This record gives sequence, structure tokens and C-alpha cells, in this order.
Amino acid sequence: MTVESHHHIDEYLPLLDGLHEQYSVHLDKFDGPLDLLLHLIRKNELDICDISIAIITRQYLDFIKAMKDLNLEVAGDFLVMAATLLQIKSRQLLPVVEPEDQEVDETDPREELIRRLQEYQQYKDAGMLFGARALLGREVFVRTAFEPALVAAQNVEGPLEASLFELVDAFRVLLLKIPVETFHDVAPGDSLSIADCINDILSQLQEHNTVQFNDLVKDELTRERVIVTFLALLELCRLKLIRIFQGSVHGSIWFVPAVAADPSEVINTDEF
Amino acid sequence: MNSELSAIIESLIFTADSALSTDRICDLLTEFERGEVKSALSGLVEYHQGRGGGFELIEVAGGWQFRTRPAFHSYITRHIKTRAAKFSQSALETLAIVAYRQPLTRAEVEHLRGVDCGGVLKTLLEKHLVRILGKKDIPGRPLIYGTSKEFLEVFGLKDLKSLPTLREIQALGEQPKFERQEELQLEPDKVIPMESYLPFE
Amino acid sequence: MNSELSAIIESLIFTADSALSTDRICDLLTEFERGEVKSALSGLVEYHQGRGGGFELIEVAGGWQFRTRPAFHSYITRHIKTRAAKFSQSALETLAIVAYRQPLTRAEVEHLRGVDCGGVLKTLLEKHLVRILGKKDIPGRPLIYGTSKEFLEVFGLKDLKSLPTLREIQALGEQPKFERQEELQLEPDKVIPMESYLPFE
Repeated sequence: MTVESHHHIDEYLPLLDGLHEQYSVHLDKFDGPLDLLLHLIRKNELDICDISIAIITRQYLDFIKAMKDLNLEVAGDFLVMAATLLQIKSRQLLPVVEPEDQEVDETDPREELIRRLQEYQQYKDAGMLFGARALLGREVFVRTAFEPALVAAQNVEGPLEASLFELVDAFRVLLLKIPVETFHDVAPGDSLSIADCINDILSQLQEHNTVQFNDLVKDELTRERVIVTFLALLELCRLKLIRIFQGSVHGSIWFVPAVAADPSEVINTDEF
Repeated sequence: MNSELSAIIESLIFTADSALSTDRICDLLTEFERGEVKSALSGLVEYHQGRGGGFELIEVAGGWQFRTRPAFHSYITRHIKTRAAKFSQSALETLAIVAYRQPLTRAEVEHLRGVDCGGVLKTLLEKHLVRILGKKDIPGRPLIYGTSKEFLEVFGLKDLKSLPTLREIQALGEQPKFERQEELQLEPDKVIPMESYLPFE
Repeated sequence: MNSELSAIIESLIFTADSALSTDRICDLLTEFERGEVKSALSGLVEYHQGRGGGFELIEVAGGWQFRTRPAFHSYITRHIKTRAAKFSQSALETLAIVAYRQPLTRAEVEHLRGVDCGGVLKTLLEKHLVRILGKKDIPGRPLIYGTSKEFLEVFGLKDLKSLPTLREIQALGEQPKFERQEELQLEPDKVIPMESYLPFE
């Protein structure tokens, strides 16, 4: 076995050769630290379930060192794995001090890593299988010509189709064209926002004609939720989108949409 | 008739975006004689006419093309007229603005898009993707728009809060430099045997 | 078999610009029974398989579509510009993870791959192979991803259930330990029963 032989940087030079000419560095064919580890395991003909951490760690570190020596930027993910390997290695080196103590360290420190490698191997193989299929546009083709008689027939009443990503992306592209100051961020941060709350209320009013204030806050009866909900209601009221009613003093507050939206009616009357 | 050649010619005509001339087919299939190609073509025409399927092989505009039989046009237009259409860019943009900035008025939509949006908004209203929430209490009392329940259905959203934010999409783009990578190049001449094409069956 | 109906169905599928589902065909052809439509469809599949032409009728992405036989791709690409169907290894890996583990978040993909996946996910979103399903109900409400209809179309899959199970993939990987690197050849005669196809254990 050559595994114990010295792993000089030269060994990696052919592998890395040419890489540094590229403006962005990708560690050759290694799609991340797990991929590199699998490569090392295979190269050393090790059993994935019984890898020698000592060998793998050294070669892994050599590899990273070679990258650095060549002034290649080493991705953070690779360094995290290096730390993990060293940690496992050091845990293996630690003598079991008190054997009569509970079997705390009974588990193999490599276990978690092995499980991840095995799982990763599955998806890597699955990806290869995907790539080996007859792909539309590569090995398999569909008809592209359209019949003149049918081109004339236009889609009139059919539904529309688009993906969420297209929607966000359209918005993103649009924003790039617009000066920044035009914008206020509707939903800043992850905490409760009035904008979210307004959307929530609007959604509910689509399904019910009347909504009670209590229903809006019953799932999360916190001071913050009540205040934000109340502010959202005031805002909606100011925009004249809802009408608020209260049955009696201290009675329950409920509200209805201010306009029963029948688009056809309204469109013709004013805007269009 | 060389049936392998016939099948190859069929696949060529099938995938061409306009009628394919005999000359062109011969140019593409240099390994076959012109005579073979011609007889394969007439064999194919006869075959498709005889089988009485939904389409046939027709010589049009100096080339060959598969066309549906005219008798079936009424069925086909049923599909064409009612199939799901892709959003136009302006419809998508307008819908995006309404979705992310609701409640808002037409003037606000137009301010963002920089063009008149009356027509697009009307279409979106008619498709029930956008709805009128009310009227704004400012001079002119303009209508206020928001998205509808159908909007959520079309995009498969549980509620408006499930709309991805711009920040989330932009965060995806902010990739570390090393992740940008080359596409895996396939050797162009690598011919994979038939069996390996369908690895899962 | 009603041959008029078969011809009508053929013409519908032939002119549709994407796979046509059985439901859609039944909706369009209200004058025929669902049972009739279904048996006509299976008759057509068999017929086109048997005739050995340039294209065949395939069930893909929950619908029916005529597609060229893979064996002829080298001829077809002589006159058709291939649509970018190049995938990097990381794109395929990420796609596999999304396909088998969906619905899942970016963080989950990254945990499995051990590397940042924002850029790859964005590319897959742009190629419409992956789609945003919504947001997960956990702190931070991260986006959740799944595969799209286009994914099934591009990879020629009838549905997600027709993916091989991870167990089957693992079994493949265990056979030749070191030679497996370049081309994963599957034994053509290995027939996996349909029932075992549930990929989401």
C-alpha cells in the first residue's frame, strides 16, 4: 500500500494545474468536502464504513495545503470539514481514562461522518443516473413546428400559468430599473409586521364576509399580535377597505369588506 | 424499403421547425443514397395515409411536414383555445407589483412600471387574479387593488405570507465565488447504447 | 378500439405544445367515455411502439407526448440546435436531493451536500427544474423547494414515483467499488417492479 508514503505537494500539481487560470476556483471535480472525501476513500481503496481517519485526514489537509500553496481560495465548507476530521481524529487518540465509567464514548466518533458520506454517495449516484437518462433536448426531441391552421386559433379563455420564481424574478428585475428611494420595504425583518398582518386580514376577508377581531388574534394572543392587528385594522379602515362594527360597548369587534368587489361593475364606471 | 432509414427520416421531419425539403434530407443523411431517401419518403407518405391516424405526411412548400388531418381541426382548436397560456411579461410584472405592494392604486402600479397599465390590470381582473379591495380616500377616489384567492391557487400558495420575498431570492444569488462552476461537458461523439438510455425501466 | 377516436386523440397530442394529460383529453372530448379514451390511449402507445417509427407516444410528466426515439438523436442534432441540456455534477446532485427529499429547504440541501447551494438552486430555479413550494413553518420561514413539471419532462419521467428508490441506487453503488466512476451502466434486464418505486421513504 502506498498510503503511508509521503504526500508531497507535487502529487497534486497535475490535478490543480490550470485551475488557477480560471477566475473562479472550483476544486476541479470536487463538489464540496464530502465529494473530496469520497474521492480519497476510493483512491485509498478504503471501506466507507471503516475509513482510516488518520490517512484520510492527512491527505485531506495535504490537499487543502496544496490549494493554499497555489494561492487558490479554499472554500469555507472545506475548512469546516477539515476541522471536523481533526476533531474526530483527536477523539480517537484520547485514551479511555476510566473504563468503569458509564459507556459514554461507546459510539464511534466516525459514525456521523460515515452516515453523511453514505447518504451523500446515494445522491451523487442518483445525480449520475439522472444525467445518464435520455434528456429532452439532448437525446430526445419533441415537435416544434406549429400548424398554420392552428396558429390563428388564439387562447382566449384559458387559465394563465407561471411559476412563483418567475413572479418574484419579474419584480426583482423591475426594481433594478427603479431608483431605490421609491421603495419602502413592506415586510422588513422576521418579526410581526403590519404589512403581513394586513395581508392576513385581506386573505381572511376573501373567504369570509365578516371577520371578528377575536378570531384574528386567537391563535397568538400576545400583546404584540393584538397591537399589530389593531394597527393593521386602523390602516385598512383609513384606506376605506373595511368597515368596522362593534355590537355593544366592550362587545366583540367585527368588520366587513367595504366594497363587495364586482370588477365588471366598477371597471366600466371609472378607471378604464 | 429500408425501415431504419424511414424511421430516421421520420424523426428528422418530426423535429424540423418547418417543412424539410428532399434536398435538405439528403444533405443531412450523407450515408444514404438519394434514391433510397426518395423511395423511403414515398413509402412513408403512403404508410401514413393508409393507417388513417390523426396526422399524415404532406409535401408542402417544397418540403415534407407532418400535419394533422383537416377533419380533426375542430377538436384541435378546442384544445388550443382553452389551454393554459404563459403570462406576458407585462402581465407578470403588473401581477408581481400588485402581489408585493398591495393594497395599491393603478397610479401606483403605473409609477413603478413607468407605462400605462389599464389594459393589463383589466385582463388580470377578468382572469380573477387581481381584485378590487376598495376606493382610496383621496381626490378622484381611485380603486385599490390586491391579489385574489385565485392568485394564490394559480401559484400554489397557502397564503400571502408564503410569497417569497425579494430578499430571499437575492440571497440565493449571493453565492461565494468558488461555487460558480463550469458546466459538465459531454463528449459530442459519445454514443451511448440504447439500453443505457432508460436506466430506470 | 374506436379508430376514429384514436385518430382524434393522436391529432390532439400531436399538436399540443406540452404533454397532454388523460384528464385534459377527456375534458376536451366530452362526446366520448373516459374508458374509451383510456383504452384508445393504450392502444396508441402499443401501436407506435410496435411500428418502429422515428417517434413514439410516451407518458411523461402526467401526460402524453410524441417524442423521438433516443437512438436517432445523432441524426436529429445534425439539423436541430440542442437546447441547453448540460448539467454540472453539482446541479445533478442538487436536483437528485430535491427530487428525493422534497419538500425541503436550502439549508437541508446544503447539509446533505456539505457545500453552499444557493447558486445551484438559483440556476435550477431559472431553468424551471426546481420550484418554490412555499415557506416552511419554522423560525425564519425559509423557502421550501420541490421539483417541477419541467423536471419530469426533461428527464422523461412519468411521475415522481417512477424514480428508482434510494435503496436501489445504493445497491447499484455497492457492486463495482472502484470502476464505477465514469459511466454508470445498468443491466438492461434488471426489471424493478412498479410497486417498489416509492422514492420517499
